[in-house]
Amino acid sequence: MIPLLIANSLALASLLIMMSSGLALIYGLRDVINFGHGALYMLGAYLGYSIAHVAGFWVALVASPILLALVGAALENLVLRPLQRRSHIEVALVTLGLGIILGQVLIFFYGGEARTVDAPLSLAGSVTAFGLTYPIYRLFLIGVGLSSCALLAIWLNFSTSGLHVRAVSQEPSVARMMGIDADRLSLLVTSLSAALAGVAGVLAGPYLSVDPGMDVTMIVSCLIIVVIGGTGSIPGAIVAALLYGFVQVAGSVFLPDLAALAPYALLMAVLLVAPRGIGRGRVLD
Amino acid sequence: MLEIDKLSVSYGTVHALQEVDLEIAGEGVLHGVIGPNGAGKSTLLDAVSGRRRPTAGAIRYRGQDITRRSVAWRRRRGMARSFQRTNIFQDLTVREQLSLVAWRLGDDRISDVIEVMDLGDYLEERAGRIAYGVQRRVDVALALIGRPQLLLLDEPGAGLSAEETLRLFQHVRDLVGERRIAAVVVEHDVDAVFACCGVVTVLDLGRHLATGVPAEIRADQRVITAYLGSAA
Amino acid sequence: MNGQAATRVAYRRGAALVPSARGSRRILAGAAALLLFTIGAFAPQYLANDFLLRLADGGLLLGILALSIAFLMSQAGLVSLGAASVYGGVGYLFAIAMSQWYLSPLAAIVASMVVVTVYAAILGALIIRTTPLAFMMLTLAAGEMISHAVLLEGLRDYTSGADGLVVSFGGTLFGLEAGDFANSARFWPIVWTAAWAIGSAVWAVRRSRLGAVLRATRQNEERMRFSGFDTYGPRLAAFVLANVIAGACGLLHVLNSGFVSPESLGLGLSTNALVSALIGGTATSAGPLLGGVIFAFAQDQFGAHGLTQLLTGLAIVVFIVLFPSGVVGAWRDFAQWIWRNRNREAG
Amino acid sequence: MSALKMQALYAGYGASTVLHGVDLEIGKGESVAIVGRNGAGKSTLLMSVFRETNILSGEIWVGGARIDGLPGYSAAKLGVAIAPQGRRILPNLSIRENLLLGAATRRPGRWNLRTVFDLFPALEQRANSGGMMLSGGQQQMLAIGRALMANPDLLLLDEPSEGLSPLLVDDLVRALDEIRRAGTGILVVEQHLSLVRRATDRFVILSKGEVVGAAPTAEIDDPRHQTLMAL
Amino acid sequence: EDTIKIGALLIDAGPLAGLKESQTKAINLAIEQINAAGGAAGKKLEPVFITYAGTPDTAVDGATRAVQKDGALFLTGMDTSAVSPALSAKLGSLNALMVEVFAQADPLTGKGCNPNYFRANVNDSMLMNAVGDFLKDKPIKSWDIIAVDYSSGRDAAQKFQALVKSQGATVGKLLFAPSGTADFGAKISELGANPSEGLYVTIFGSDAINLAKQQAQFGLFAKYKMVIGNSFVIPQVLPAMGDAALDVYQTLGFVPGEPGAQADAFVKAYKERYNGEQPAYTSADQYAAIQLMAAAINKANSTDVAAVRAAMSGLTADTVLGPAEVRAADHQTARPIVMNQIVKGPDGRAAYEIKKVFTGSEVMAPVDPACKM
Ligand SMILES: Nc1ncnc2c1ncn2[C@@H]1O[C@H](COP(=O)(O)OP(=O)(O)OP(=O)(O)O)[C@@H](O)[C@H]1O
Ligand SMILES: Nc1ncnc2c1ncn2[C@@H]1O[C@H](COP(=O)(O)OP(=O)(O)OP(=O)(O)O)[C@@H](O)[C@H]1O
Ligand SMILES: [Mg+2]
Ligand SMILES: [Mg+2]
Repeated sequence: MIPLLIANSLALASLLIMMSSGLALIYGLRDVINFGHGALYMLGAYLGYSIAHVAGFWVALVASPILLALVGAALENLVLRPLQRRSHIEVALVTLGLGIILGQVLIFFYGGEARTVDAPLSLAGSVTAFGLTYPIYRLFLIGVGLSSCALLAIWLNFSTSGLHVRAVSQEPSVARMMGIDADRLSLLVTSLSAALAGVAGVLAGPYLSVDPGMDVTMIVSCLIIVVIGGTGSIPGAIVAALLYGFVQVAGSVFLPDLAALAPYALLMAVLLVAPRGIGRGRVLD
Repeated sequence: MLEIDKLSVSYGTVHALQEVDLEIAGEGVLHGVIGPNGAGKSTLLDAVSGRRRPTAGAIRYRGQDITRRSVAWRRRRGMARSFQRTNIFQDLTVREQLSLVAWRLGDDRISDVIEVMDLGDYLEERAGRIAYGVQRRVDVALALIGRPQLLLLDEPGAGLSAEETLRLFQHVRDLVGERRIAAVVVEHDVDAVFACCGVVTVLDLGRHLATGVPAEIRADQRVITAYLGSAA
Repeated sequence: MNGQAATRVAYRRGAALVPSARGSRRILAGAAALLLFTIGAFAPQYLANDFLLRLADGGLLLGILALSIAFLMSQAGLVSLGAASVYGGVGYLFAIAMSQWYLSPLAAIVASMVVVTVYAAILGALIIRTTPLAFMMLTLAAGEMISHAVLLEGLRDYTSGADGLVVSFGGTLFGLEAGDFANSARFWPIVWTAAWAIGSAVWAVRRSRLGAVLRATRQNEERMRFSGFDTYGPRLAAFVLANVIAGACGLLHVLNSGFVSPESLGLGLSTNALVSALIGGTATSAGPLLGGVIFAFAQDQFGAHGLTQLLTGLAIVVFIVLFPSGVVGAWRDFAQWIWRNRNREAG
Repeated sequence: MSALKMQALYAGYGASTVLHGVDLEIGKGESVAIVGRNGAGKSTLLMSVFRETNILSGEIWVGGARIDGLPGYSAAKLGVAIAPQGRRILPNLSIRENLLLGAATRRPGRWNLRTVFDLFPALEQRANSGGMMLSGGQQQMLAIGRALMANPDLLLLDEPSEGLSPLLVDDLVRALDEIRRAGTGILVVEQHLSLVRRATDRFVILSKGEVVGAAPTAEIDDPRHQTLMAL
Repeated sequence: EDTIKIGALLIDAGPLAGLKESQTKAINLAIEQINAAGGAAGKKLEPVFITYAGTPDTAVDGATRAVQKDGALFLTGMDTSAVSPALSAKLGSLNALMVEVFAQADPLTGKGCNPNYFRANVNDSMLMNAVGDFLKDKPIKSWDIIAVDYSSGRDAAQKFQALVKSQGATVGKLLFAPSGTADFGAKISELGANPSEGLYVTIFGSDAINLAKQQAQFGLFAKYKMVIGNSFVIPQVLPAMGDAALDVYQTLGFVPGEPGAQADAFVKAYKERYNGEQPAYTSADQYAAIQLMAAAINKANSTDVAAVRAAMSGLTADTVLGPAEVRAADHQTARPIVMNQIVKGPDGRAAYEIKKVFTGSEVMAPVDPACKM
């Protein structure tokens, strides 16, 4: 039971990690909570659905993130950059509005029915190890989720461009004075963040349903995770996503009546002890 | 006025202050604190003013142990400080912030402070939009409001010219003398310190190195090698 | 010596932080406000039909909720996402107080407001010290916990779970029957008066010392403490006040609609109120109230086009991009611009 | 060719103009001080090079390139580095990372982590801790070290002696000497004339956004100049 | 007024938003066909579409607009068990009638019944009775239950428990999942560890898809002899579930293929009009509701609210659902209901196979004595 529990929470966490580290990236760089991030995920999932239908899952897994990266570039150039001098809550609400619009456009094109993407044959079925049977697709999901976040963390912490991203996220004007093209990095990061949402969207296809409500559920979870993790901190977001996955999965087993409250209880508990979250995020205000 | 007893402060593994003893009498003498960068001067002021909780040791203010008192409590009882890193209200005008603080402390004469800190020209400007040196003066001005009993100034001369620093020191010296209050001033402008302070304490590596009258300190070989260099 | 005299002015009731109007202008403004209030309280009942009045009622209710959010935002720099949980929660409390504790309607109102105040004080005491973002998320969490709690199986006898509660009372309240509150024409003067009363209260607090202290604390909490201020109490008071406003608004709502459901506790309503506040502008009392009315009318119009969500999304984007300081702020800027140009021509 | 040239520069913030037609030229390897009262516009002048201000008219040239129309990071790419007023340390980067940030333009030269640590040994001890966990003076060292890491052709220092102990000011003077000898230009804003006396060739007096005087450093104690400075 | 306005409330936010389109289609088709056949009482019907956010307040706002601004006589469309009580309570003062097609909660035509409120769709107890009738002769002796942790899920679980106990079977595990559960892995492991003979599932919407897909990867349903869904495998989610839903039994108000000439014609017309799309049971209910309105107006031969209300109480009519009767005492419509099983259809995709059709009177509970009109 316990190993299954852990595996299940890892599977859920993998998806959440990709989403919330993307959210944390934009927050770090632009100081804006992208309330439209859930809608990007939904777009990624629907694009993934369409592409998988025509060209198969693997193509979708590559193409959808690329398309999403372009959407991210548009978001950066048309919204975040022109509005960078505005108050952050205002920009956040603009992304909320854009998210609503995107969601409605998707419903217009795809209709309201839920869609599904089948796992490719190579990942269908389950494996048995140590007397436990576990679906291969979930293992794949865990693998992709954990490795993508590891790559992200390595990039941010150990590469020069990662250092520059962190610098821009703290003090864009100082970074500029040091010769860093902050706008270009923002573009890179917003695209990357959107692309991650695209990957998560495609990966969600065979695991969850692709339906019009998927954006809202996702964004609320991600917000909680990002804040628990220490806003703007990628390692924090990763740990928080794992914690969140575990609390939600374990909560539904051990305290089913209160499981819905578990994430909020977790949020309260963490923030009351460490108001800045668990990670060493950017310094707010 | 202020007794500091075996005061230690650490930031994690960094021991910024180690068992420092210091006594500051309220007899109208300006007390200078100098020492190399990182010696623990600001930490000393932080501990005394309640910004940072000491790891060990006690602080007595007017005979009372205040180690656990809140910052606001200390300020209302006459302990005021300025900051090395400018710490003012960026979006209020200079007048607004001075009068806000004056209201809280029941001081109805902010004009003295304005005159001393030469802020008359900037009263209606938002503090975030004035030159750095003027912001520094606002920071000191905020500490001077409310007839404080114990003034703790952390590099009040930073951002000012040598003459302005000297003038500020002279003013504080006069103030301290007239009102028979106490003041501790941390400063790297040693000319001003030696010219105006009655007593000078030197900290080095978190420890108390020497306390004495300026002439003694200026001639102390340890102080010269650790701190003064060519300024001796 | 002129400078001396000017700077010696003591710090009077925070007035130094806001431009003060001259005496005669103030009296004029007061008279105009009184006139506007009186006309507004009675004219619509004769001019507008039931449908429009209903919308206006709902809009002002949303506006009052928005005002509660805007007050905290502009004075303390804190965004609350839990306003709706108090708004809806008060409705539940009111209903439960009458049905389970057998209180009279008036006593039920008092009891539910007391509970809300205590709740806000306890919650505020816990969360007011955190960072702004943490505060926002904690209010979200507290709000969501309340709206989930309403659905808990153990409380279903009190709350009816997801189905919501029909709330009605027998007898009279302030001389009015339940049906009077439900009647949009008769409810209008009530909500109009409430909006004015709450709006004026917020306006007064903004101009008071409390307001000045809150704004300064928002800018530099540490320096406030080092200037002898208690920074905790005033912010806690502001949080409680904001919640009391939301609670009062929730009471008006439940009296008017006769119904509470989990949706009236939810994040959706809080976001609507937040958007209303930003549409109107958070810096004034009139802004959020107007924002609420605009939002309500817009939603109705959008609904008739069959595209509520899409148009709401568009409207949020357009309004916020075009009006950085809200509709009222934009109007003010415009008026000032005209004024300046006129003066320039004259002078 | 000069390291930095400003011609009839008008610049300010928002609606207000701070610099009113500043002309300034700094040769290669020259060390120049800008002096003047608080609010004269000294920092504004330095920040204009990075377009952190609103440039209304006039020209700014770095080396042979005109940069007043280019994005803010271009100056750094052309070899200008700055230790700004107020230090502007990045709090969540370690000290080492703050220094590496200075090397973002990847220009080769004498300054690297090793040599900066040699100049300011206090930084090396704390290399892996956060930038905000330093005393005021240590932060100042970090800001100067970060600018040096760029191996600039022109070094802009805004009140570098602020918060530094007299001993460290001695070290800084020595380092500036060395830098100048290696052909790097220096433009330093200072209120404390002791550093100006020891480390610059000439000075320019700025008052209310205008250049009101200039002379070789040797003449700095001339009462004429002292009056202008107090203006 | 030369047309009869029908206010159609549609939800365009949240999880139900996706159903807006099919609801619109059904309404348009019904009104077109009825108008083509002459309308009602000599007048044409005209829809007034109002979208709202799915909350009671916005629903009442929308209804008020439809009635007072646009002059609608009838209200219908999408609403939930939380929205309908608020609407129902408002009908009197609006002086309008409402024909429910969505909310299934019993009290709406039970203790909370209202003279102006009618329901064309089935209610929870009808669905449950149909299941009970179907299970009478089935040899399943023990059941596990998984339900959404929501009033409706709790109620259904409780009623099912009572039902199987009355039939002599036992209940093993009883699990509740919060609505919005993304990962059912834990529940699936828990059920799969020691399954009973049968499984009863009351999980809705996207949660239902998640459960179906995830259980397939774990092979959970295969461990049961019988899986019965309650609002679990509805047509809106079946394509997404696909093979993961195979063999599940599911009661529905209507499925294409249901016997009856009107039903056949309806499915045919719907497919023709909308690119071969099959109508869901919600579309059929919606269509039937409009048929009932037209029939009542014809019977009253007037658009006076009181007259139409009187005509609709006790109305009998033939609808696309089959024969229907609006019970006068509580305004619940007696109409057929179908038990299906999910099988592989001729095109290889999962599809419904009708197992049994119940008539309305077979499954309808007696009038709730608490209902006072
Ligand atoms: N961010 C800003 N917004 C608006 N005005 C500003 C801003 N920063 C500076 N100013 C104004 O520009 C003028 C020059 O300021 P600047 O900082 O350049 O002076 P400075 O000579 O560097 O003074 P200091 O010696 O105090 O550093 C001042 O009058 C100041 O009010
Ligand atoms: N927040 C902090 N976290 C960790 N270490 C700190 C922190 N603040 C200061 N220190 C360390 O404590 C020591 C004393 O610092 P302090 O600020 O008291 O020095 P100082 O004497 O004021 O120096 P300066 O003249 O440079 O301002 C230094 O070594 C410094 O690096
Ligand atoms: Mg210091
Ligand atoms: Mg300056």
